[in-house]
Amino acid sequence: MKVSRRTFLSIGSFIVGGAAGTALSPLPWKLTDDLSIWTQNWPWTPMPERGEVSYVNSVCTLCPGGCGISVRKVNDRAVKIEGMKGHPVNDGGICILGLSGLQLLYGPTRIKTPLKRVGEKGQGKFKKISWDEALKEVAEKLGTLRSEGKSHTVACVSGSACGTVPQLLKRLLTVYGSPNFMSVPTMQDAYAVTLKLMHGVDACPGFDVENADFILSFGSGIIEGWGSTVRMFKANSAWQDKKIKVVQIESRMSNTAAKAAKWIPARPGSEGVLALGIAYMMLRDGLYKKEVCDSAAGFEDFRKTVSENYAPENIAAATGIEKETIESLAKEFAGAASPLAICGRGQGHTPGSQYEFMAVHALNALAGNINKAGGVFTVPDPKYIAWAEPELDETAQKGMSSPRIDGAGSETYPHAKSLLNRLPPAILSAQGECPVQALLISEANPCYTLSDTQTVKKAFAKIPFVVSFSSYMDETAQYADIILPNHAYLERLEDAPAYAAGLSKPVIGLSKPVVTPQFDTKHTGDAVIALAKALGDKVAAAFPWESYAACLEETLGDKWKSLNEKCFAVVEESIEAPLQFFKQECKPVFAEGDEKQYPFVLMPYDSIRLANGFIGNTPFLTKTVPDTVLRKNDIFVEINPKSAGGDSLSLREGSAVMLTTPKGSAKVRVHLSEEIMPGVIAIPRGLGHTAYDKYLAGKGINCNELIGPAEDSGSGFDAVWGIRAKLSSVSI
Amino acid sequence: MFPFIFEWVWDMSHIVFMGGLWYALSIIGLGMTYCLIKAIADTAGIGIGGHHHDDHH
Amino acid sequence: MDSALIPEGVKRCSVGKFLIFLGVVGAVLLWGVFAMLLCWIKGLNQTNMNDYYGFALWIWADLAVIALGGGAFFTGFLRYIIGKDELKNIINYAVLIGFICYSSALLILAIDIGQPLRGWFIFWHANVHSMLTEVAFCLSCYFGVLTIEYLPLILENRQLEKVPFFHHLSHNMHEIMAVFAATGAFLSFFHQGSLGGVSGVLFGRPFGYREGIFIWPWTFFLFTWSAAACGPCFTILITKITEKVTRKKLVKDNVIELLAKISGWMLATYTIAKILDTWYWASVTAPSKGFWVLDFYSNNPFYGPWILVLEIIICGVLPALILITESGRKSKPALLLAVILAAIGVSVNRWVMVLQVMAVPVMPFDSWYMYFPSWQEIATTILPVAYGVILIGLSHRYLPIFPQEKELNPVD
Amino acid sequence: MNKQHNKAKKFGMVIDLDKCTGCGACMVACMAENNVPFKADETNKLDSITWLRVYKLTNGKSFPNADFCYLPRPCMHCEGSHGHSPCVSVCPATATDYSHETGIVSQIYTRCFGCRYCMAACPYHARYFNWWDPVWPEGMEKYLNPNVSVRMRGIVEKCSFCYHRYQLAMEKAYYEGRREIEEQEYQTACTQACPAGAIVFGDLDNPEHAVHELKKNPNAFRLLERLGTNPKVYYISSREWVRQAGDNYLRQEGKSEKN
Repeated sequence: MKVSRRTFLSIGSFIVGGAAGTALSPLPWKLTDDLSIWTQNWPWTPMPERGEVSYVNSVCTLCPGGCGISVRKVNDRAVKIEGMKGHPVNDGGICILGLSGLQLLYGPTRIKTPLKRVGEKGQGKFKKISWDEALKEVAEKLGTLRSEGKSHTVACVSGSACGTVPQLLKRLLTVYGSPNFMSVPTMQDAYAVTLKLMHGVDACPGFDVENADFILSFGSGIIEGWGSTVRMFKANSAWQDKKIKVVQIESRMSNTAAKAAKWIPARPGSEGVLALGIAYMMLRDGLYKKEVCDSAAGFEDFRKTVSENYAPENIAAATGIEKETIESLAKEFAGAASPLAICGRGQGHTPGSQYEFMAVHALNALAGNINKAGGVFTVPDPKYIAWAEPELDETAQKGMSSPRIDGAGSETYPHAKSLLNRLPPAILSAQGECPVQALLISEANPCYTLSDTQTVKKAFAKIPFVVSFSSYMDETAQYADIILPNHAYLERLEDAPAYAAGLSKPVIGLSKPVVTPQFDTKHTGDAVIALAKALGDKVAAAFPWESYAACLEETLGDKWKSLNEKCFAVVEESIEAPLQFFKQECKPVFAEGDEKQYPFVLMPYDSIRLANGFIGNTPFLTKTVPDTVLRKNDIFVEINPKSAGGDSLSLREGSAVMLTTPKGSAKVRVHLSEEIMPGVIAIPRGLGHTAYDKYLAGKGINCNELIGPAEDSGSGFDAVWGIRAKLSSVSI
Repeated sequence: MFPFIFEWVWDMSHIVFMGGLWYALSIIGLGMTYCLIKAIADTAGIGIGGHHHDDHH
Repeated sequence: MDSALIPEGVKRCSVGKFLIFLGVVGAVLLWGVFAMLLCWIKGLNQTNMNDYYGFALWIWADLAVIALGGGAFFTGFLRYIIGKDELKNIINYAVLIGFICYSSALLILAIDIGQPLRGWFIFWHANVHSMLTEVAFCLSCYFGVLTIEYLPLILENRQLEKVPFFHHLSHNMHEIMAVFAATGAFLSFFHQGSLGGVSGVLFGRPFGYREGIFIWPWTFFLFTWSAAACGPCFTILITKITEKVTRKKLVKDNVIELLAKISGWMLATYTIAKILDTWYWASVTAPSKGFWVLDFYSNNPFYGPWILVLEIIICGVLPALILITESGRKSKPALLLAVILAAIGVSVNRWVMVLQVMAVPVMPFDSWYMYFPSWQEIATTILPVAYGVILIGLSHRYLPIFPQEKELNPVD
Repeated sequence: MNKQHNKAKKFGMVIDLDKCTGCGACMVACMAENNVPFKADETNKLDSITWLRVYKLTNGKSFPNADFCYLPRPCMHCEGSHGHSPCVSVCPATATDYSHETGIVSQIYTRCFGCRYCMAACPYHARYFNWWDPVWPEGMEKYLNPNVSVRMRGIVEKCSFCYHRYQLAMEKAYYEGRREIEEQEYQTACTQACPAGAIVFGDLDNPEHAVHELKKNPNAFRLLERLGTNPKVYYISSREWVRQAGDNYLRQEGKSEKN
């Protein structure tokens, strides 16, 4: 082809001109601009809707601390949880878990409708059913058992024993004919037994931390979530301002120990011994309140026992603490105007040994600090639940007279009201038919929180009929046959007695719905009433209320109005608490396992950034977990470098290692830390979930899988604080 | 880049920097325009620079 | 088959052989393109960069190729401004290498930014105080200049040249090439410098920070200088490699030696300046911020004093000594060693000024973090290399890149 | 009224490390307030967006003399000299700016094109890149705060001292016919949430604000003062080793320069 000069020129100018024209036209500029605007409004990047802002006050029930919250809403969406100003427990402050509560409310682990199991137990396979079907099925099952005379084989596990919903569950069991109402024990229960034994009262402990001027903490995680988190944080800040001394006794340097004026690393498990060692000094040097103690019942016996057994030289080996330290501690404690000794390990979610609790409480008693400003208070039950005694039919009476499955209240365990830790062994050791034919579970996750979870799960698998009221698909809900999902905590109206707030006066809170229920859920109170009605006769008659809301309003009576307005009420009630010293009948709890075979002591530790109870960690909380605790799905255990070099291991930071206890073994990684006593391995509590969502499941291991229960000889509670362990190399 | 964009400030930094930029751009632009126009003219046989080529490369 | 396109009087390999070559390198190129698309579509999570390594392999590659591509501006500067006429025999190739380096740099930048579709904000919403703005402006403008310098070469293709318009255009552009080259040199001095300024101005990063004059930290000048010194070395290196591959002598020794001599003196003076800078930084700048120089070279698994020795002594002093001595330049192995070392040296310098700056902990309670690129980062970094090889292959085959080729390789 | 019309403010923080418990409530309050996204695995702290990060400092001694201290690190909103903060001057697209009116270093998300030069410039690692698309599990996007825009992939974000709260407070004040806002009207989410009351926020130049006095505490220090970043976040610690850990010192400087 021949291109003439003219043709070429015209084509050339056409191309050049066209290009120039296009470039100069608005088109490319407009397109470029549009593209960049598009990147600012990608359809897959959510754009939160604007709207009217409002605040709803309520009470947080994620833990029993009883903090007031103020939830910011935009239209009908809850967008932020903040602390409620002026609330007696938290006055505007809020903890990390409370802040992230909206991730639970709107989270993927919510159970959206009633469910019926279709797979194997524990497999987590369910199908949706209607509320009518679900309630009918449960009522029928309960009706059948009752008609077969097996009403006493129905048990109930509730997260707490306080409040109207647990009491409705208990009432249901009573009129139905079963004594087996159980609650999840915490240090509150150990304290309650202590107060009963040493003062003869039914009471919760109160700690006047705001007015104390010397704090001696036996492993209590003051800023780890012990008691009511925010209140303790505020107290800790006030102590810093007032230069009030905190002494922390603990084998691992927790946050509390780091903030304390003095950290005394004592051998784990020797806290009770140390407390009595201090008592020895106080008694020897006459540093106790004679006017209070000398006249107290049992004081001479107590003095004798302590004087004979707890001289510092006798306990130095057990505690690993020198005589001088104990001496100066005793002097400082006794010399303070309002010294306060506290115990309950970490967050206090496990009861602990009676021996230790009573030893520590004895220090407060010796200091004459019971029911005094800056001391320990015996806080009476607010007693606002005063329903008419239900009428029991013959079946119910028969059922109620049969012994409890867990043995609580029996001759062996006279002090405990319930002993959840004894339930799994009772089920597994029974011959023939399972002693629990049906189990109701509300606000509790025993398949995760109880020691030796493998055994617990085995026991749960044997129970023929498990009903869960959980709002979230937790480990225990996975073992349920029927799930009757409760409204999530921000969707429901419920009383929230702040029994763990530790104030000197009882406080009742009212948790109010912040948003309307997001899913097809039902208030457990309403579900219980519906079940009772379906069971008919005397059972139904014991529940005369139309709805849970009506029940609550009637129950609260004259308190209803002010509670509804303020969300809290302080009950002006106190209780006389005469002092009596105990005879030495409790024994320390030792770590299970042979010392030779297992050279280390494994000890779980609590972190404020890891929720470890019924509520699983939220994504935000997990995000704050340091990489020295969790990396990918690997859990890190803390160990002193001195212990890491021994044997043939020579561990380095991050080394993978097999951690073995008498209960099992798991692959972990090590975090070398100078903040822990040699010979002790610390493992975080709150990881290793198998249920929930991808933001929590499969991360790390559950320490309860490696630790077995240790029944306390005094109370019968599981008082385990650790277990012996060994490390061995692992092939990767 | 242009005085009508809101970041623009009439200060020394902008004058020096953008001055340099527009100076360089102008030279490049004008140079290319010259080459193109001259090439068109040369092709059409008009001849601008006067002298004829073939003495190069 | 394509003999009509091949310049007259030179010999080229068979089409089949050439196609095999294109196919092999093209496969690597496609791998890079795939990685590039991954980065664009899925985002920069495809890389191993993180919040501690906001700048990583790509920024190093950018800085390195621009330094290595510095042969174009400096050879142009010597040829057109200083008037070293012999260099006309290598300038074409220097321009081509520069063109490849700069287009690669722009491509890598387009992958490196998190929102490529908004990349033009750097021009539109320019912050004139940012070194990166200066880089972007000068880089794009200079890339324009390189295109202008490369264009006449394309137009000199045997077939294209037959089109009168192209012939005239090419001729006219040659006529005023000195103007373009001067503009290019001006732009290059600035963007090479501002690339040095990128880490030099970071007063929050004591490892990178340098004092300076007016708004320019010393690294500004050191970068320009080192690019001028090592860029031509890279041009020589690529020329030597091309000669090896084509098994032909393409440029006369006197041309290479001239360029090597100038580079040698540039490298020598640069190395002295670099030593002075390092000494001042180690004894005055860093201590004033609380750092003892060895803090930057200890407590980590990789960066030790060896890297300083490698960069300054082995890849600075040594090649400079070789190149400034006549016997060094004349010895082929020594020359080759020197240009290789110089190219490595400038690359190590750019690595240190990007990656080590990121690695050094500044907060006393922070730690060293090491970084290893993901395969996507490596593939996208190799992509321009493959592209460059292809472009060199095509250009060498179809364009009269080496004016002395015919003379040195007479066809029977 | 002796207050000048719209007097320039210099917002800053004083964080009492003696009170800080390291609980992380500030981190979560910040994430909840500012729509910070989360991934299934956030254990790689090098790509985990935490505008406010709580660091754990250790004294380096061995058991039982070991000690540690937490240090929350928001954006320091460096003033540098005359607003020449390390990050602002390097941003090529003017996507981050130092406000001389409030002393706040802002980040314009729709302007940033993700070159990450600012991250390289910041010695505090206060800047975070969106390596991933922000994704919330289905239904969870309901809690997103409309006052803070959700950031798209490929851009840098950081602590803004909850600037939207300042805007809301100013709007409210104007609406009520006031020119100025009270100290309590504008508080960051972390300050408000801190259960230990360790964070105090306010106008560093305003004698009526608590921070004005607190920053003069003899135990007050700032991070990396020697770099000349001139940060607006002060820390207080009664422990000498903690104050020492706030900056870099040459060995021969001993421990005497700061105490």
